Order: sequence, then C-alpha cells, then structure tokens
Amino acid sequence: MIDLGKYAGTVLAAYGISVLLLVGLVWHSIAANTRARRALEKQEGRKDA
Amino acid sequence: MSLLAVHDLAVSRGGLRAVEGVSFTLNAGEALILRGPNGVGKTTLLRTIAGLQPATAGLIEMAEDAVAYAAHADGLKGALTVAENLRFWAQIFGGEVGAALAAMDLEALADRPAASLSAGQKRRTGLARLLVTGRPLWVLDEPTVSLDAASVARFGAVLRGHLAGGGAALMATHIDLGLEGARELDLTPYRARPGRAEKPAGFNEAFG
Amino acid sequence: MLALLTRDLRLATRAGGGFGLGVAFFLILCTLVPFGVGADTSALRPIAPGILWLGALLACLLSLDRIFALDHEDGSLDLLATAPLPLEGTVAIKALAHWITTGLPLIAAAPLFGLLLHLPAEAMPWLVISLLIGTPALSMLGAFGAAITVGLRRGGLLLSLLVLPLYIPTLIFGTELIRRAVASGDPTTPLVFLAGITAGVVALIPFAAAAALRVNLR
Amino acid sequence: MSIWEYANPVKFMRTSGAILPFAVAGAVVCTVGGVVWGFLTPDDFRQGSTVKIVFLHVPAAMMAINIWVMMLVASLIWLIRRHHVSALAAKAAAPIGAVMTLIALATGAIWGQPMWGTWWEWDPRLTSFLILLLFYLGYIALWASVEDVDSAADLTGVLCLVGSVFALLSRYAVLFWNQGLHQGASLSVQSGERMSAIYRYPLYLSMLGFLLLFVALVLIRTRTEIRRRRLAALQAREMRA
Repeated sequence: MIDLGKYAGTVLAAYGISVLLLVGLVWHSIAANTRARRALEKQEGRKDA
Repeated sequence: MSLLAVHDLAVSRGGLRAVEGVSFTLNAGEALILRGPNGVGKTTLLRTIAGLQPATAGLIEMAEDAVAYAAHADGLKGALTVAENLRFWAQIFGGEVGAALAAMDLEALADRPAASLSAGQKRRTGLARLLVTGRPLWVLDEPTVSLDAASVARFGAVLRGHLAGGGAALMATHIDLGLEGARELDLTPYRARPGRAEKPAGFNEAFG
Repeated sequence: MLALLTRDLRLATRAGGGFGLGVAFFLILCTLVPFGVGADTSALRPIAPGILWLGALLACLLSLDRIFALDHEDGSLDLLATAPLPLEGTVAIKALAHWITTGLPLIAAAPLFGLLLHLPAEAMPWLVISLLIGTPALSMLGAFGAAITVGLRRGGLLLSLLVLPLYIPTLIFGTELIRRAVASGDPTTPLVFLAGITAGVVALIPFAAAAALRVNLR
Repeated sequence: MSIWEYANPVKFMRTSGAILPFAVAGAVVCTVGGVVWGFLTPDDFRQGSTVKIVFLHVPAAMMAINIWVMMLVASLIWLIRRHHVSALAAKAAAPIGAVMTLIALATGAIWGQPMWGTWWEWDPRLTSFLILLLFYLGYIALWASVEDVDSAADLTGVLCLVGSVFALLSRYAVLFWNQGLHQGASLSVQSGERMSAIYRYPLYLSMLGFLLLFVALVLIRTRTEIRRRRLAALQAREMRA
C-alpha cells in the first residue's frame, strides 16, 4: 500500500466523497433508465395486445 | 369585408392537436357559435384567435388590435369599485365607461367595490368591459355563466346592438342568446386525427 | 401604461394590498439582528451595511409573487395580454409599481434602521444612494422570477431559489459601494458596476420576463 | 441529410444506442485509469500527498463549467430550432453538472483544510462554484416543478439564458469582492511554473475520462427522458382516444 503521509485522511476523504457521488450519479442514471424502459415496454406491450 | 378569416387552422392543448383544418370567415354584423362536446377544443380555439397562444398550423387573418376577449375569469379587482375597474380598461383600450355601465344595468352598482358583488353582477361587469374596449371582434367563452334569465336577455340585446353596429362575435355557448342569423360551427368533424404531423404541436406529438 | 401603473399603486395601497408589509418585515429583521450578534457598536457597525442590504433584498423578495400571481388568478393577465400594450411594457410597468410600493419605502426607512444598527453617519448617504441605484434591478429580476413561476401552485419557494442567485452581483456591488465609500471615499468603481447592472437588467429583462409570461399564458 | 436529423427522437435513440457502448467503455477506462494513476503519483514537495486530489478536483471543475455551457447551447437550439431532444438533453445534463460542481466544491474544501487551515474559504473560485451550484439547483428545481413539459422546456430554456449571463456576472462580481488565495489555473501554458509531466499526463487522462463519463451519462439520461416522453405521449393519446 502506498504511503499517504500525514495527509492520508484528507486524500482518502476527497477520493471517498468523489467516488461516492459519481457512483451515486451513475447508479441513479442507470436505474432511472431501466425504470423508464420497463414502463415503456409495458405500455407498448399493452398497445399491441 | 371580413373582420376575421381563419384558414386551415390547427390548435393544440397539452402538446397534442385538438382540432385541425378549421376554416371560416366572420364578417361585420355576423355571429358564429362554436359547438361540440366538452374537451373538443372550443376554449383552445378561442384563446388562439384571441392571441393568447400560438396556432399550431394555419393562418388567422384579422386587423391588429381587433379582438376583445372574455372568458370564465372576469379580471376584476375586488379592492376597486365597478366604475374604477371599467375605467382602468377604458384607459388601456381607449373606450367609454358610462354607456357600458348603462348597457349592462350596472349604474346602481358603480361605486360598490367589486369584491362585494354577487357572481352574476361580477359577470355583468366583466361583460361590460367588452363594450369599454371598443373593439369590433368579440371572442366569448361561455359568456352567460352565472347570469340569470333577465341578464342573459340583456346581454343578448347588447350583443345584437354590437352586431348591428358593425361588430362581430365568435363564441362558445350552450344558451340561446336570441341572435337571429347566427351561424353555428360544430367542431366535432375537425377533431384532430392522431398521427405524425410535419410540425409537432408539442412533446406529446414529437414523441407519439 | 400610466393607467396600469396607477391601478397597481392603488391596489397596493387599498386594503389587502400588502403595502408597508415589506418595511415592517425590514424593521423586524433589523430588530432581531442585535439579539443574534450582540448589541455592541463594534459588533454591529461593520455588518450594518450588509444587514441593511440583505434586509432590503429579503423584504423585496417577500412581495415578488404578487407581481403577476393575483392578475393571473383573476384573469386580468389574459386581458392585459390582449390589450394594446406590448407585454414587455406591462412587465416593466408592473416591476416599476413593485419598486415604488416596496423599494422606495425601504429606501426611505433604511437610514432610520441604519441608526438602529449603528451605521456610521458618513455611510448614510451612500446607503441611500446604493439602494436607490440597486433596488430597481431587484424588482425587475423579481418580476422575471415571478413571470416564470406564475402558473405554479407552490411557486413561492421556487421563486426564491430562482431569484436569489440573480441578486448576487447587485448585492455585492451595493454593499461594496458603501464599504469603499466609507473606507477610502472613492466608490466610483462599484457605483459604475451597480448602475451598469441595473441599466442592463431594466433594458433586457422585460423581454425575458414577457417571453416567460407568454409561455405561462398558453 | 443535415446534422439536425440527429435531433429526431427515433434517430437519436438509434445513434446514441450505437455510440453508447464505446462511450461507456472509454469513460470507464479513462476515468478509472486517470484517477488510479493520479492516486499513485508521488507526493509533491510542498503539498505532500494532497496533490493527488487534483486529479478529481480539476476535471470535475472543468466539467462543471463545460456542462453548463453545453446546457446553454442545447437550450438555444431548443429555443431557436425547436428540436425536442435538445431540450431533453439540457435537462439530462443538469444533474450531472450539479454533481460535478459538488465534487469540485467538496474536494476543494477538503484540500483547503490542511493547505489554508480552514474547511471553507470565501475564495473567488470556490465562491463562484457555490453560485454555479445554486444556478444548477434552480434549473433542476424548475424542471421538476412545471408539470406541462412544453412549458417547462421553454421556461427552463429562458432561465438557462438569463442564468448564464448572471453566472458570468457573478464570477466578475465575486472577483471584485474578494481577491483570493486560490492557485492560478494549473495547466495554463503561459504560466512560468508549469505542472511537471508526472502530474500532467494522469491529469489529462482523468480529464478525458470525466469528459467521456459525461458523454456516456448524458446519452443514458437523454434516452431516459425520451422514453419517459414517449410513454407520456402514448398515455396522452390513450386518454384522448
């Protein structure tokens, strides 16, 4: 493991928060897209039936 | 000469065309009553001709500043008296208040604050505003709501006077106002067909 | 145009018009500040210009939703839109009416409230000048925010969220004007910027606000 | 065929669907690569290991501004050419921009703690980003508040235009208000003290990664919006029929 020295907490906090925010954004984008696709497929399926 | 000429008009509500292909002309002295079931687009058509929303397609030909519009809301300020309310619109449009008060039988109420009026009295004040505007083309959306029989008759007389004086009226109403020779236009056959249009009316058509 | 202005002024001064509420709010704010930060002159004096500007800004914000909401509810806005006035002119007049009924009383009251907050005497004229130049921009930007949120049921909070960021440059130059005038006696730079922002806002924002109103009317 | 063809929803879905895998792959490779490489760089002699924060802070700050510019362009295209996908793309980009601004602010504050001795400094750049965040929030809130999508698209477009002017104005006002402690732009070529190559290359990679990440996310989110609009359109037609 690399040595971060006396600023270890600072650096890890910055990376931690950034990764958290990015993962949250990506997760939200994908989840919303999946939801929208399902809802649309359901609607279009109903139309065909 | 015609006060209003509408060619192949399409109007839309909620991002979808309501009616399309509507054409008519309205000459001085003529009245045209729009018919059709609720939700067919009468209000939308009237608002479009009044210039409150853009037409989706087609052409509306009329002189600038020809329209006086009256709809469900009367645009009265409760804190002002009847006369003050009308005087304001007279100053904006450049008309006359006294005759309008007399025509709608409002003289006794002239100094009452509008907030203290009954619904029917408010309506009469709202309709008196049409006279104040001095504009030839009246666009009326259910003008007789909350009027009693006597007031309806009075408004009918006002309307006949307006037509006789070279005005015209386009309206949506279910009540017979006693207008002889008024034409009717049923919007039902003009109901827009779903499908892709060259220029979508809104998101609901662009993605439909 | 003048008719619309006199009507709006008359409505504001009649019962239920809310005239003077802004000044009352301003007074309450200035009363509360010493309770929060302490009554020492040394504590109050440096923050007095900022508090006074913030108070004016928030008092102005309170009455913004009235600019168009009432006219929208009772249908007057539809009728004004069909009137022979350009909608841009209507917007400008209504913002002017808002400034006269809200901004001017605040400016008149500000020196008085300055005394409460131990604002130094030499800063008083600059306070009035900065408010006089800056507040028209606040009213006009507020009219823009009100035009955007006019159709919304819970528009009040959104209105604040939209309008307050737009107030930042005016607030910065307004308070900086007072600070520099007191510190060095030369407030020319912030004065020019403040006046420039107000001029630009008054000239251009009516078009944006009228565009927003047209969208909300259809 | 004109470039505007791509504004057609069906065409956009097809094209974006074809691009998306490459954008996602590029975004993952470059972002992870750039950030990990940055994490492994040696310590700076002055800043110690905190220099590693730069590989998050600078790309996020860059994207925070660029995304707003992209929203401005998309809004203009919507207002002028009335391409519906453009309005939806602006809507889709806003939350990404807000998150980028938040990352830039958070990493800046965390970095400032040991460097400046305080979590928050009213430095012009940090302050400007805080203001930018407010504009993002207002824009997102307006989209969320207006129910009628046609009105929402127009109103947010106008707000984006006015907001852009005031964001820029605020930037200069803030500079005037407080000359800050912040470092000058680290990458600017004319600055004498140029960043050394060991930091520069991972930073470039990280910036490219954030850009591709934005492209991938904005494509996904625009596709989401298109699907939602399509669903709403089908339901509206059902209601009307």
